[in-house]
Amino acid sequence: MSTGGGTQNTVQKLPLEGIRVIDFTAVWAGPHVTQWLAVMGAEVIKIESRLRPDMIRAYWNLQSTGHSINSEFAEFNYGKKGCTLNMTQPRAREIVRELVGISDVVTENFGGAVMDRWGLGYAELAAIKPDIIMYAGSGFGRTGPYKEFPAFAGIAEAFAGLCHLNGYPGGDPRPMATFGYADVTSAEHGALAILAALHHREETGEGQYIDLSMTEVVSSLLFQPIMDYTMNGRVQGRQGNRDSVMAPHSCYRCRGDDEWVAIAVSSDEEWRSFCDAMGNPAWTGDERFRDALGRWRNQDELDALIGDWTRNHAHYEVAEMLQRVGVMAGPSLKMEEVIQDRHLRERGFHLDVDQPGLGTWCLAALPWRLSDVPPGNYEHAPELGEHNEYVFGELLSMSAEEIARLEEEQVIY
Amino acid sequence: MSLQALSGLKVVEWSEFVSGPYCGKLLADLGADVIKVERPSFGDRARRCGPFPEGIPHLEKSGLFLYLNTNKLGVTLNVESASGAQLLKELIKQADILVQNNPPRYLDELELDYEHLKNVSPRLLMTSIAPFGQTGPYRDYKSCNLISFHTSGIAFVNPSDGVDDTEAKPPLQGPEHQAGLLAGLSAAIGTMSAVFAQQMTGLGQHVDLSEQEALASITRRELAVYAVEGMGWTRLKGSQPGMASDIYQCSDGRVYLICFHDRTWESWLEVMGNPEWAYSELFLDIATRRENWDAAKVMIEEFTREHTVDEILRATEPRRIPCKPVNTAKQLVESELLAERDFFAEVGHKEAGNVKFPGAPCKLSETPWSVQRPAPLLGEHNEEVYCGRLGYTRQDLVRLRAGGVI
Amino acid sequence: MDRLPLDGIRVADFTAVWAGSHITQWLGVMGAEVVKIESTLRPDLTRQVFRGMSEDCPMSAVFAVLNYGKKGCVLNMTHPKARELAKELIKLSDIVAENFGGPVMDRWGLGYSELKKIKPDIIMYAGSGFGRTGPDRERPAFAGIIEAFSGICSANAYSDGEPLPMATRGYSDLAAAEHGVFAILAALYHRSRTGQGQYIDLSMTEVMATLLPEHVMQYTMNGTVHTPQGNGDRVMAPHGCYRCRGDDEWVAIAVSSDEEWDAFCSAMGNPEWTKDERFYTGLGRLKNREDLDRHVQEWTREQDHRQAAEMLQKAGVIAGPSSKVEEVVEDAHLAHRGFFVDIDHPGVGALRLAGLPWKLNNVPPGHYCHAPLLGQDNDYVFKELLKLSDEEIARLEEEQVIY
Amino acid sequence: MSMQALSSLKIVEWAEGVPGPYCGKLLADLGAEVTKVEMPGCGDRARKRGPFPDDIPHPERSGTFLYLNTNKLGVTLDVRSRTGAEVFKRLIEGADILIENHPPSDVARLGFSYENLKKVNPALVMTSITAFGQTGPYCDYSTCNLVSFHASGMAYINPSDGVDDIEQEPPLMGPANQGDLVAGLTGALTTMSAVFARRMTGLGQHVDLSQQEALVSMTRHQLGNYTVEQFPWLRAKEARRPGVSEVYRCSNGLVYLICNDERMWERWVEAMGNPEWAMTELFADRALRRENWDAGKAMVEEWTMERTVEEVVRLAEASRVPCKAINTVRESVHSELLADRGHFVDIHHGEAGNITYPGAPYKLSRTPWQVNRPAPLLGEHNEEVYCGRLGFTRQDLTVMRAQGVI
Repeated sequence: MSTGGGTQNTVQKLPLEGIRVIDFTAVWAGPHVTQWLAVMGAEVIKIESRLRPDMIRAYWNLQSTGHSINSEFAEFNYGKKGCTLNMTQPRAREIVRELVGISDVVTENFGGAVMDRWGLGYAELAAIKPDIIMYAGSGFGRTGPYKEFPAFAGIAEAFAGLCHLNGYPGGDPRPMATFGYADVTSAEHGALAILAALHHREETGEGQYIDLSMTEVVSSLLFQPIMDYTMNGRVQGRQGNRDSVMAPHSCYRCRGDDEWVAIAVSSDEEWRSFCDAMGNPAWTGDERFRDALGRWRNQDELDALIGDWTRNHAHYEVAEMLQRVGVMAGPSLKMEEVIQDRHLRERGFHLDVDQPGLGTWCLAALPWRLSDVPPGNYEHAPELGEHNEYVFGELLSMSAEEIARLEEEQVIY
Repeated sequence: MSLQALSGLKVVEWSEFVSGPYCGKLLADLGADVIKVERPSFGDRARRCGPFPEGIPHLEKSGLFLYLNTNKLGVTLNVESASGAQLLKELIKQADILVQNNPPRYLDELELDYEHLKNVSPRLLMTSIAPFGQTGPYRDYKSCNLISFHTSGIAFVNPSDGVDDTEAKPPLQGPEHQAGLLAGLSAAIGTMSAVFAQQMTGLGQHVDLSEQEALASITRRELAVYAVEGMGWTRLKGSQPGMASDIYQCSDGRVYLICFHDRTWESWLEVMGNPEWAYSELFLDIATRRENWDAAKVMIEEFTREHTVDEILRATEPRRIPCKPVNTAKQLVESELLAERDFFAEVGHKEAGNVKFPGAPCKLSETPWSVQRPAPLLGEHNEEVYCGRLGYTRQDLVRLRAGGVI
Repeated sequence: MDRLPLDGIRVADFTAVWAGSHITQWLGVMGAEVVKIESTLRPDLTRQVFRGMSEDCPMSAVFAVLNYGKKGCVLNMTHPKARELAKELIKLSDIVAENFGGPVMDRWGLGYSELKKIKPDIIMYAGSGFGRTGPDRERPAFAGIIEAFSGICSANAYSDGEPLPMATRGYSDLAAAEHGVFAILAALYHRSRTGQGQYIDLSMTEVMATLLPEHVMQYTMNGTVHTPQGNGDRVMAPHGCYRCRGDDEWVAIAVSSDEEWDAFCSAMGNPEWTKDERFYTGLGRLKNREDLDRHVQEWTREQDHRQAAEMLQKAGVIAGPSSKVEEVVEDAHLAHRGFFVDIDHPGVGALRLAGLPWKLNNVPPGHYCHAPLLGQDNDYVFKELLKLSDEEIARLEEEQVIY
Repeated sequence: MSMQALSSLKIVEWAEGVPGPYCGKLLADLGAEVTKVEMPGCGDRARKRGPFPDDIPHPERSGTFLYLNTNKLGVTLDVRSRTGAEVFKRLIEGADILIENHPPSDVARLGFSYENLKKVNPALVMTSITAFGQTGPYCDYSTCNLVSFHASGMAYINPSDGVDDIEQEPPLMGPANQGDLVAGLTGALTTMSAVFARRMTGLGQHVDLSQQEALVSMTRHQLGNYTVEQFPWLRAKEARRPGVSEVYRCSNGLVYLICNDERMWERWVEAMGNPEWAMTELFADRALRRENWDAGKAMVEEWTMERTVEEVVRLAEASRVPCKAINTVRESVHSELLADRGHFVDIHHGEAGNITYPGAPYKLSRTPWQVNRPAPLLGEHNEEVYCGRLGFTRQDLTVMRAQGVI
């Protein structure tokens, strides 16, 4: 791999080198947690089974390639190792216990108390490895009436009140931008909790159990409308691209095909610069727009007039013109523009990686730069069971025969 | 709350630190409705100056600020923003008086000088306090207590009994904030006289008060003597004819004693037990005493050093010889004299708790000086003033705050 | 407009010396008709402070500068008939002012309760050292005594902390006077709306206490007493009065921020010592202010105090020359603003005296006539106001009532 | 107060608004000692941002500030002044982590670049959270939630099921500062990685976090679809890749319901009473369902429209089909579900009183998330930090306050 070639960099170590993670997570929320740990240098061993592959492997057009990899799986699982174990088999659970004995973290995000049913609950694991850190991610938490309930991001977002706030003024509540907004945000919260637990273990040698609820993650991200409600009993509505204070503050149509630019003006000074940048058309002299309150009260007219101006320019052009005079602005980027954006490119956010089955493609790195460590571990995402040899042979030092037998018995399967 | 002398007089105070706020306080203490306009977040500079309880700085606990701003309503306003200037004008429209002590140039830049503001409200009475006034070559000079004292000449005659070594002892500024306080006081008088002019004509006024002049006016005696007798004041002790009002060292402190005129001089000689030296030609009458006062002073101090302050007081008071101890603030606050007059006021303040501070400098029999409310918290009355008086909504307030306007 | 704010207000003025005379002087200049009542037996003390100005004008400069804008008449108040005339005059007045050493007015039967009977809406001003109530109500007092008692002398000191008498003798007199004027104006304003008069009891001691808030509150809040600062400051450094080239010439300089410090250094031509890192931060400058002041003075010694001040102000540094009395009188800025007034005195000619420190933009400059000679306006007062015939007046003069 | 996961970490937070403070809060909630440095006077600009109780703006009552700054110590410091800069470096000397979110050029101009600060404290982890990161052509551009959302592509794919009219419905910003919060969250995560890196080398790091990238990272799923499968993410509804997770209209509101794998689909069809349309070829397997989902959705909605939200949710959940009402925060705050988890916490604050806040997003069994102190008043801990830890005297505090340093 090119810029992302973390693991080739032998001079320095990655922050989590030496930490091993046994990873039962699937779909988005879980794998994104362990992906963070992997990129930071932890050895993440993703456990799947042919009987129970990560459902996003199997998602669309699996058949198109001989590989069990698609873009989504790759995006959420790079940097990890993969092995297969058929957990319905008692022996498989034995093997997992052995793995746990030489690991630091165990992660899962099943729809229910699956780990307990397998006899792999925190109590059992702590008995094997007292300082183990166990992460359990779920939609509603591992306690309470819904602890056994499957959930997806959209459900948590709807329940916590995010969908209600997302949408156009006067329109319906809408599902949040990316499928799995709650997934990715929970994933980062989860990774943070794990790092905190690891830090505590460094200090005290104590492990612990982490119980993350997606619904609560979303709720904590909605503190502002929540506190407006708990303080004032007010239920905020959908603001679209508008702000409760700033005006102009919206997304304006530009010249190109479905091209838009976002502009926000937060002070009288910025307003003056903005008018200058537009060449002070007569309407900017309008009394109603002279002060901040006036602009806010008359933003419908204001937005229309600004739209007339932006319509004659490219979105990048407007953004750069305004940023140069200190006005907050940015083009509303399409996916392809994000990939090509010269700024992101120059910062090396996109990494070109070889992914068997996908060829060389450009993945989205994790959004961090540390000044003095390698960029991170961006090894390609594992095929189903790609690292069985390493896991069972090297880590658990099983003989080739034993491994072969277990494969036959569909334990390693 | 009985009707006060200035009840109903509406004042906007767009001032900070000492001079403007003291002017506003004098009006507010007698019942004027004073709205103090402060910079959002930072507020009046005086808030940053001590004294603070236990010496721990706190925006709402500055003794200086608490004293200078009792009885006022407090709002925050950034006059540099378009929205802020608008609000200030709306406040001024509803007011009789604007008291401001901003630098003249700053006002011009904001186009909030008298010429502009009188178009907002033709009957506006605007009092402007500046270190050197609104006109003249020093108009835009900066100043502070030190500079005002020295440029007004008052420092040069301080201390009034001169110094023994003019090289080691430079001209001396007056104690903290005297300049600002006197400027504020003179401004309050200028303002009130303008109020009468306003009553006659219904027209506005611009009161232009210079701190330098407020102090120079205090040295009118020295200025006049110079004007008449061409007598240049030198600072060397004894170079001035004695006025025989002096500070004397006692065994346990100091007293201020005046025993100059024949009557008091004789009673004082009694107190000293009619010492011989006092009967020499040198001290026979006022004229000769004035000539030789330095000698007399030395002899008197020899006597006072032998006695305690109390002894001197007990001896002088029955004889009606003007004499008092040289007090510190401590002794002043604890003095029975002021207690009897029930001079110190006490007011509970949300943040600073009970604060004791100087009360009325003079008592008006029908319309008493009184404390209606403690100094405002920063922006405490935004809602009362902007919503209650100017008709904005609370949501507007939230926006104005977020925009840094209030 | 051509009228002064207090046109039509008449003041019967029994005040004398600094504290009293200065009050009625403000009122006079603002247009009130002030009738100062003295007696040949009891002239205002200040008439004779130092020698008189000339044969035709036997008054002192001090009297001249404290009493301009007034009329003067004589009445020998020891005489019952004189008190009758005083009452007549008060009936025609709006304000009565006094600052005797004790309850003299009561003894004369001219206490507030009496006056209220003959003029219900009268405003009576009584100025005293310790107030007209309380233990010391009868005690005579002079400015110095008040300043000592009120704590301002203790605050007025060089770094050695020796308490000193305040700058000008009568500092508290004039400060108290201004408070008195303000109180009178407030009372007038109240009367203009309610027809109510009142009694104003001013204590010079209390005036001075109100002018020492920082010191008083330092004590009431923390029970400790501020140390005097001399020319220094609790926060700013440099902050002092520095020796200059000429004869006893000094310049005052105050630096309140890093920016001003940099400006100050470059104004001095950035001498080596300014690079000393003890002087780099505001806190550092304050903690090392002795050394700092020494260095600053090394520089100011070579400078002319006026030029130095002007140069620094141009550079944005707070500074001013420490002006001698004669320099104040010559000061270009004060001259430009017309602070001084030239008043013609009989037999002396124009005198350049300190005016009052404020300007009103659309009223006349103020009523500045020379201070009255003893009894100079007897005719006006007794003939025009009290409508006495020439004979009566002659008789009363003979009986030493008008005397 | 039990030991917490990050109890040993000392953090200086020189940040305002949302991203930096949220980063600091996440660490403080787990026990890190965070000393928040605010500008004297105005403090964190979030203090100006609502919600305020009763909509009366007050710097100590901003819901935004209160939530983002619980568990922190608060000091004031003008790092632009020289004294302030010295004091700031003293704070840095004793810290493990510095969190800042100022434009790179400002930070450099003030002399606080990582290169300089690591000389003060080589073990320092400095986390810079800025609009577009420390490098690249846009590194000094400014941003806000709106601009970040759009510049990251998040807005372009919002809402995820596309819009009916791309001219009338522009790309859409996410609600309630999501763009800022994600940056803060990502910042906390990367800060912790730097802390682990330090374990090995004993040396600090500069963490360079770009808000734009933090958000782009959220769209990795769509980025993958585009880069690998060249799936064009257009905004028109029909152009969006249909998912079988959808919003359905009921008789009295909306529900969000997901039945995208075989078992769920079967259970759901059963719950709907096995309607015939569901048995047809069109919906035989997931691929076909996706092809024909517009039709499918219409049929499902016909069914849900005849029922209330409560009914639909009950029926769906009874057959373990993920489904919830589309709530407002009112319902979530009062929900038995979150109450049962003890998610919401009541925090008492000296100025703002008792308010209900969202609590822990996760539970750590041994080192709980907890509230140790409410958000600090402006400068509340000046004395504790400057005198208690850096050894300044109270007199120094008074001077520094008057100089505007603290």
